Amino acid sequence: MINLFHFVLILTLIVVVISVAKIKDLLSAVILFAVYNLIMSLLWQQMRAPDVAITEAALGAGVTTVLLVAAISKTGRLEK
Amino acid sequence: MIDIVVHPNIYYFASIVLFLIGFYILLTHPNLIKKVIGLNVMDSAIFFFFVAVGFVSDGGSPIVEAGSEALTVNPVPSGLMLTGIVVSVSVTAFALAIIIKVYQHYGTINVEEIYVVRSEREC
Amino acid sequence: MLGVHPGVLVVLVLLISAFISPVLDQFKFKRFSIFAIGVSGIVFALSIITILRVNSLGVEYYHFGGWTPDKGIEFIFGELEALMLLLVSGMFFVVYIYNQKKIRAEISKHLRGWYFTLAFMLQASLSGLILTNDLFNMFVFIEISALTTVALISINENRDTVFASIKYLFLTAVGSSSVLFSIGLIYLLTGYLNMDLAGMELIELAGMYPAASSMAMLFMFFGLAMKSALFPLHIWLPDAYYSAPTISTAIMAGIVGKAYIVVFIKVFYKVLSINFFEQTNLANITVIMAGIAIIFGSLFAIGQTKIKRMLAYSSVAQIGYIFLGIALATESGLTGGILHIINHSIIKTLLFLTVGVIIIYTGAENIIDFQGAGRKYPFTMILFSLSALAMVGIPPLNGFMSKWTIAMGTLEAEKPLYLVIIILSSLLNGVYYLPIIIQSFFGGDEELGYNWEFKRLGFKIILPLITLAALILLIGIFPSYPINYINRIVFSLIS
Amino acid sequence: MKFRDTIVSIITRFMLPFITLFGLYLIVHVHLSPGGGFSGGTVVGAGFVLLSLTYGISMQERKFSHRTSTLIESGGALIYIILGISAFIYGQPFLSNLPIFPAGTPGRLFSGGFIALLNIAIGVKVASTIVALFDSLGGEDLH
Repeated sequence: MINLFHFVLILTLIVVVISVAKIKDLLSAVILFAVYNLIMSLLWQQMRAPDVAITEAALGAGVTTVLLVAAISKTGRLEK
Repeated sequence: MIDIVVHPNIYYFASIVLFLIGFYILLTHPNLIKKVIGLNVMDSAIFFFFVAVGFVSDGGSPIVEAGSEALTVNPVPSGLMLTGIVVSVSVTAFALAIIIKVYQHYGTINVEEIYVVRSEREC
Repeated sequence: MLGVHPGVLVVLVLLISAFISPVLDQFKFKRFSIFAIGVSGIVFALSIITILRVNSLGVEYYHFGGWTPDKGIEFIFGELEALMLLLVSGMFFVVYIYNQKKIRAEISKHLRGWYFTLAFMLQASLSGLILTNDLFNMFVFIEISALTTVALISINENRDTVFASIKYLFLTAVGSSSVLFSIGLIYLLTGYLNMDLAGMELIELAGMYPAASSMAMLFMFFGLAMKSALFPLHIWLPDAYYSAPTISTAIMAGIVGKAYIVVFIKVFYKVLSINFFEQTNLANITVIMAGIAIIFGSLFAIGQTKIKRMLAYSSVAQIGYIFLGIALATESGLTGGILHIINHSIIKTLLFLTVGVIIIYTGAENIIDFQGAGRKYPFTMILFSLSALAMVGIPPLNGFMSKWTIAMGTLEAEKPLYLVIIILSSLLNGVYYLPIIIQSFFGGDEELGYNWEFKRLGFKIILPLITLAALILLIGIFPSYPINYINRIVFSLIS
Repeated sequence: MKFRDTIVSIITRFMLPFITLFGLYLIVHVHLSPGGGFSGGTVVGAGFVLLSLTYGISMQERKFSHRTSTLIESGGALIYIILGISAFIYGQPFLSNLPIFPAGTPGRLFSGGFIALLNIAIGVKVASTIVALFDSLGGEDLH
């Protein structure tokens, strides 16, 4: 039997990542990607892997987002 | 709590779907930053796969209290994925650093335009 | 319980020097090239001790942290590993000696400390990659070597290098991801990360779970073929080799790709062997891909106008030879493949080093500029010709021996078509190497003065070139010792 | 330093000690609870990044210069390797736990041998790497 919460989280992940693929504004894509990483980290915490969850929240959602925003601020915001 | 009947392989299925979407982003978007995001989606899908490998549906967190013998999930895959996440972040940081350099040299981060710039210079 | 092993010390010495270099750099240390020669000399000595120890004591295992192999990381010191470790550290040693004042000038001054950090890191990861017997550890070393290789390409920042490095970075990251995915599948099936244990489990499980195990094999094949530039996945290679500084190109062409091929051999002969050779057709498909690589690499090389690009496409063809030998899986084929790893490493390094000398001293990048170079730089061009002839496969040189052994392998596997391909490709090699040699000695302006450049080069650049040329001749004239040694490796791999 | 928001700067001033403390907690309690050198080091490093985002790169330069971060980075890695090598003295393989670090009682802070020491080395390295990464990726334009 699978937990309903896991199922909802997985569905949300897929929806979020599809919208990351479709959105044209890079900054919004990056913010959505941070959301994706946070949901992923929540899912991993629910799957009893707290180590990975903390690391993903700090590195995936935190540092990656900051670095991506830094890169976007230097290169331009709209995907041509 | 509503009981829904879903096959427990949904974790593997979901990780494959996420991997493919990431690969799709990497392949189809000409923008380099979008490609980096696609790469990260692929990587985290693989980490999800590993976590799912170690997951036991009734197990607790692998934090052992003295004397307890409760069922826990397999800690090895999640331990490996710590390294995996760090590696993926360093690849991302490096890729972004090079992308900034690409922008400084070509004035664009769109792969198609970069090819145009390069072919103009060759002629 | 094993305490210290010289092979483990190789990795540790390199890691320590990699982390000391930036500290020395902060304290205005200048003599990095001497430091590098010293460190790689120590490492070379340690690898010689390793191979001697393997010869006398047989296969040894080293368990990090004292954990048992099903839990912890394991290094293996077998004959294949010791031989390849010797190759890698020897090549690095030679390249560092070659790295003299004029050559160093390609890299700007304030980056040299970092350059050696990266090179040590790369060498450490390649040595670890060869020695490790653990799948996840292998992935980590693959990633470290990929990142450091990209950094070595892009150390000189200009339009070509940033483009080449972003291309290589993306492709290599996809390759690493698929390797990791494959490792996940293997762990899911077997519950082990140790190569030996997982391989033994897979022999039974592959029949029960054909879909999962063949997926694992496919992803692993894709990732490692991407890394070692098998033909349709070679697209990163010409740009990278062309734009990188001479030293980086020599390291990449001679060493980096070879370490991935060693990993390929280890994974596909030890872990996924049953899938690769019996349950699926992938071994046959690899043979076909290698055949295409041999022909098309040579054809593309003919069309090039820049000498470094031409050498890069020639590498694509030679990697095809190695994969052909490996995937044939006959005794001669595998022997020839492993021998060709060594031979190609020596020949390609010598080619890039001699071309590097000419490019740096004269600025001649195009093939057309080499007209008359043989009269102006006779010593360098004689060495270039020697290595080019070895690459074509002229009998007394080492390239001939490995091509001959692979050709015997095609007959053993009853695939005579590939014998034709090997002969045809040797002719094509001749088509692009021989004109350069002939033009350089007999073509071009007659007025060029006779200019013996021995004194200009200096002893430290000449020594590595002479050593590599001597190796080409030695292996070519006395092939029986290396072939006997490799035969023992092949025997243990195939049985 | 073009623009300073009062709310952001005050909140940063208030939050910074807690962020750093949480990072240090994650590093030191590695053998007892989730966390470890990588994640804890990242949290500490993120604290410094926050500092330079709010108060400008010059502030961060004063507390944590590029030279310092290089030295700390290499030092952390070297400490890790030296701790691993020191097992050779006892004839044990690389990274074996030494007899001088007793296992202790499970659940207490001083247990688990030298795992905590290794993770402190990693944490220090990761924290300074994060700061160096942010600097070299051009953090100075962001604040």
